Amino acid sequence: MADVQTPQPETGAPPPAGTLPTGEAILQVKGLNKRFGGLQAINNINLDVAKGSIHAIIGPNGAGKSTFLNCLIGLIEPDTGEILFEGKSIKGLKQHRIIQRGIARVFQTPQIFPGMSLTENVTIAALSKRDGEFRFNPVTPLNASNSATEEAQSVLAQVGLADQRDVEAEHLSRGDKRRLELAICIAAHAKLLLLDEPTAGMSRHDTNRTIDLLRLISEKGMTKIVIEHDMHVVFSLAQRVSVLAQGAVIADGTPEEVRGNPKVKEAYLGGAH
Amino acid sequence: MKFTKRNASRRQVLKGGAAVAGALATPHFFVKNAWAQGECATLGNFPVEGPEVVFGFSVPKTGAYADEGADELRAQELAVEHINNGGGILNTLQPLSLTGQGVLGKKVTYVSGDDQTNPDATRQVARRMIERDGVIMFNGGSSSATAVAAQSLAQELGVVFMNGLTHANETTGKDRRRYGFRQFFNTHMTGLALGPVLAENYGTDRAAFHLTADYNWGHSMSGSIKDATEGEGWSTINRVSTPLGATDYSQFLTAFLNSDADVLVLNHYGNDMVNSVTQAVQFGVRDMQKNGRQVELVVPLYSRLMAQGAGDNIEGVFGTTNWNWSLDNPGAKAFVDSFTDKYGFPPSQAAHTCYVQVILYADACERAGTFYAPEVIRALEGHEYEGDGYNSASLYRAEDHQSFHDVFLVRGKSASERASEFDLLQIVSEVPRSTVEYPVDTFEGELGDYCPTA
Amino acid sequence: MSTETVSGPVRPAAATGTRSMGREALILLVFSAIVLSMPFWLPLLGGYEGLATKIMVWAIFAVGFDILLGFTGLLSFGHAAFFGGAAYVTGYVFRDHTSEIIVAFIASQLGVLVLAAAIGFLSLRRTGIYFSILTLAFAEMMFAAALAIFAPFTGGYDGLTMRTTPTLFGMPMQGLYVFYMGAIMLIFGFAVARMIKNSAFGLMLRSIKENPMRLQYTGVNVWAYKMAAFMISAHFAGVAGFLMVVYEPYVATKFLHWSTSGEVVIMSVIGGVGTLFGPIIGAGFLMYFENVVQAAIGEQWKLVLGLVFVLVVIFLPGGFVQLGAMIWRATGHKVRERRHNVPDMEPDTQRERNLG
Amino acid sequence: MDPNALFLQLLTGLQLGAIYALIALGLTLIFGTLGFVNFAHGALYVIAIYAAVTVAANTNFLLAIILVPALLFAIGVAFERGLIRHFYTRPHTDQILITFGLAIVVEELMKWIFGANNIPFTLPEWGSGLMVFYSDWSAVPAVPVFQEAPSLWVPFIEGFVTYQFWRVVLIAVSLVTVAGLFALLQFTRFGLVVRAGMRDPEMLRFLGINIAQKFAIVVGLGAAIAGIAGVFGGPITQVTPGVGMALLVPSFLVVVIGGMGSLSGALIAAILIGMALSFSAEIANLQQIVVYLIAVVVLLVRPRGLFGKKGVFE
Repeated sequence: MADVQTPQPETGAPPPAGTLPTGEAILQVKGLNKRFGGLQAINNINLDVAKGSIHAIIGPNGAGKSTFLNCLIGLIEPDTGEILFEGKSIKGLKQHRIIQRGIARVFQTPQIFPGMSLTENVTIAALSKRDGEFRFNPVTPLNASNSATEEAQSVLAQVGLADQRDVEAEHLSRGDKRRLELAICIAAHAKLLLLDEPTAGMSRHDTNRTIDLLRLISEKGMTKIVIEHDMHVVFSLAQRVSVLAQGAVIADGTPEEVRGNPKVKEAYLGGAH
Repeated sequence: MKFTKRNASRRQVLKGGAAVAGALATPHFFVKNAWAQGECATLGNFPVEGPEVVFGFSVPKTGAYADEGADELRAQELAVEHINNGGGILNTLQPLSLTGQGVLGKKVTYVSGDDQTNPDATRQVARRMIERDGVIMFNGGSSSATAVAAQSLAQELGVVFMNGLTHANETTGKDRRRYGFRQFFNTHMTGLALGPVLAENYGTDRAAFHLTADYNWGHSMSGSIKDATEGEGWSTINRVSTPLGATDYSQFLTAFLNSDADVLVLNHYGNDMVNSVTQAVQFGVRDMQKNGRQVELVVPLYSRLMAQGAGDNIEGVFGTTNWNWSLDNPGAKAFVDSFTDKYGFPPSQAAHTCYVQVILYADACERAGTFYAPEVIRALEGHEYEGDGYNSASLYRAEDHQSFHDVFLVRGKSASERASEFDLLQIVSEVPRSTVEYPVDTFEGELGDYCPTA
Repeated sequence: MSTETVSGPVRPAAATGTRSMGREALILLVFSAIVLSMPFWLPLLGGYEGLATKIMVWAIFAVGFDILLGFTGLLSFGHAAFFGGAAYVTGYVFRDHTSEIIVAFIASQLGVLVLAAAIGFLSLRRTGIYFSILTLAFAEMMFAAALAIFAPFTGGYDGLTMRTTPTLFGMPMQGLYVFYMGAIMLIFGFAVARMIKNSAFGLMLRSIKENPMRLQYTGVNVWAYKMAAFMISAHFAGVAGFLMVVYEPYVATKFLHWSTSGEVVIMSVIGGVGTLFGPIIGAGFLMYFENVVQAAIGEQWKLVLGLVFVLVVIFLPGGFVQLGAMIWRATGHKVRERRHNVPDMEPDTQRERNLG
Repeated sequence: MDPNALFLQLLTGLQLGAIYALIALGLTLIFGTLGFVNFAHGALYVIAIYAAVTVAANTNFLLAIILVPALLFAIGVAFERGLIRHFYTRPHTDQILITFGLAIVVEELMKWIFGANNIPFTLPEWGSGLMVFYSDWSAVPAVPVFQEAPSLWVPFIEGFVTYQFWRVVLIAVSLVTVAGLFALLQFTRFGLVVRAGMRDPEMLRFLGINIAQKFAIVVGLGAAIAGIAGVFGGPITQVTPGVGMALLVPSFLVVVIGGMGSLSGALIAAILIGMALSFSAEIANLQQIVVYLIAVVVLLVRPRGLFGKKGVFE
């Protein structure tokens, strides 16, 4: 898990929403295709995601957003095309190997370890970073002075869950579960975060809090790809938006550019029959 | 350090504070008798202290043979009653040293356990009875697999095992043990008894097809019938193994139908036999003609309990049995009457075997004048006796611990022939002991030492 | 900062791994004292030597099974394969080669290693109920093969009987010696299991039970951890199978039967899955019930056992350990809330897709 | 292999499969709709055969055909309302354990009441005897056993063969039951909801369709099929307490081979298993492991069974 890239300075704020990010691409997708039977789920997608940016992917239902995300994370193997992460191909790698390279994923329903304390939840991620995909060490006890546990405490403090660190995760509110999930991703030292409708089903209040949180962790230089329906979220967060329809990218640019694109309107209206 | 708990009941131990204190002082519960008298350094639960001696009855209480096990236990209880108070075959057995007042002045009590017709459970339950309850001997069982397991444990621990129902040759053949005795007959004897009768009734050029329960008894039975019938000129087309406890035999019966065989031999016992014979009849096997002859069924080993399950399907089917309650001799009458008085129905052959075995053991102790196992074993070896339910004398052969006595050739009665719901088997002929007695070297085997060899 | 109030139970800091060595040592000491003194107190309850040894055998089996079911959340219905497999290897060594138990131990564990690697590799390709069924199918196949194809080697339904007294460096191992050997193995196994529970490795296993998908998405090779847990628990089963044959020089085909696997499941559930103590108590209870209480109840003992089992599953999902906690709480003590005893099957990939 | 032998073995395979199919259908129906693993399904069969033999012995067989499935339906509904529904929110392992425990209790209870030995199940007059399959009637001997038996013309065989009539009845009953079940699910609103529930229970709940009300009926239906199996299969599998467990394990494997929750999968897997048993009868070594061998191979090659949906119960 060589850290080839120089990490961005922690204080370096991400470019504000609505400004096209510049700089090198952390993720490059080239000519990606995936067919399910007669359905062309992914149709020749080319996409670069700039390091440190927040990149939203929108599109009508069935546009292939989730399939695209699943291709990136190794759950679905694309038919053709190439996926480069930090310049190296991750296509065809085992899922956990891809993730070990520094990609993390946040689910619609926060995926945490419900029966464990918050500290344990985050320690697991810290251990995955420290020990790699597998390490057989049943001897050393995992006590508080352990490096992974210390890391976990510090990450919990960053996301504002420090005072609940001994609570069992299943007792958290939904918003806090999302925080915890992000804490897990931070502790795993993810460089690229894939978010699948992170505010789906949330109240406006929780949504805003989640946006704040995402902004906060962006300051750590973490790149994000967000699939989102909620345009409020897209416009508050994303610097760049790609629109998917029928498996292909039909528009790409700043949120403002995309909003004015007639093809996008057509895609949404056409898809809403 | 003496094993004080052996003669006290568990309840007494639990109650008695002194015993508790004693038990806490040393784990003497686990210490084997270090100074048993005589030739053996350690020996089971000898000597017996206190006014009582404990027998152990390990019978199937659950599983497919639970009903048979229940009948065995009834007979064992009756045997204990007769040893303590007289009655039953104590009035007919000759020679007899028992007085009807217990054994060697001690009252007989008993414990029982569930062997589940499973060799592992048998050893478990036997260990409990030997180690905790301090039994001097144990008896029972309804399968050759459990019999073999129990016998080898008996040899290890130095406690005599009087076999219950076990019919495989191995029990007194290759798996014979010094500490095991068998009153029940075996498959070889069945073959000797059945072969000539089959030839006489069905001809000498038949082709047989065997379905065989896939365990030691089934293979032993199949082998014995094959030898006996081929000796009469028959041929054996195929011998197909069926899983123990199978419920549907149609695929095996189809194989028989598709073969050239004209006699179907069902080497099954218990529920297996009831299933296979019923299904064979349903398949029309008995209405069938093959090679121009009537197709026949043979069930080598019969029991009344199975006959009840098979109902009319066994009408006219030949087989053998170790004993039947309808026998007319003083020993059989004495046993059947007291059993029927107590329980309201006649005993099965398994019950008879267990009953006789318990009493023969007790009598051997009385004759030996001790519970010391090697002496008791010597008293049983070569012992000849009568009045145990057969019309003529029986013998415990010293060399393999097999008992020889008359065996019975039976056929299933039709509904109209039955006098009662228990009157299912008609004795076709009484095969004398001399016919079924075979040379001791027919089967190889080692009895082992008179001292336990674990 | 979070504004919601949290009403959930708070785990003591100890739960996160600050458990002191001193506390751990105390637990082990008390446990050892109870186990080693069994010959003194078991007879007071109507037990006997063989029963004490058998409890050791099954407790070892159950502790190992808890690492798989209780920690990792994998329900194997085929652990009889390892128990019986090791028993057969031990039996062969005793019958045909040497009575030296060290040799038999090494041979049996090598056998389990190969067997567990093969069955684990194939079964762990699947999850959830399919994993359970695959393990069951493999074990039952071995059982059926032992009865049929391999009957000349296994003795078929009769099992393997031998006239050997196992020896340790020439010293016969019988009676109390076997018990103490088993007791030491159990204490060692228990200590190992506790150690695993408190280690980083153990945390990974427990997180598989909680949410394998999240673990996968944290960059962890879930399969490798599952395989490790499977192998470890298989070796515990193998040690138990080996000990069983040292205790009684006899191998029953039933050791391979699904009811043997079922028995260890029943023990774990009755005792309390995931607690290590629970399955040991369960093993003791089941052995005591099958051997002592059975005689008192008579023919209906299996019915009573079945009812006890059903009642425990309905009313005491945490087994006897939960019962103990309830009593403890009722008497005014503070007890940490325990989550459900048996883990759920893993979330399905369908759900994952819906989420995605 | 000569055509008559082949025909008989096919018939046997079909008939062996028929009984597995009936039990597996109930299992997979309950599983597919409720996601509930019912290890007590064999116990329902045991209740059915004892009920059938009791009714048939005291009244007549036709009454048993009506009463027993009805009784089992009632038991199934009571079982769902009284117990199963409290376990929907519990883990699958708990469901397996509770039903496994219940199976033991039922088996032991039946043993207590009826004894461990077989109870003879006498076939009704109309169902006993043989059935004749012929290609050439003139080959059939002129004896009443054959002449008066039900008969069917079959091509390809030589002369004639006979088979137990009752087993042919069992095959027919299985086919009718399967057809009935498929029709019920295909052409009724109840079936529509159940099928939708089997496809995507989450979605149905989401749409606010209260499938819970249907659950009791589904369990009742599964139990009633076990009841039908008991009435017609009882005379063949015999009436013993242990038969439930003996049938459950292969039936469960049938469900898994066919694919959890797939009705047609269960049917095809049952026939596959039946044929495998039939054709391996004389190969003792293979016979006893063939079911497990098929299960292992299928699950390794097609992990979700022959017709399994992705992700069911993993």
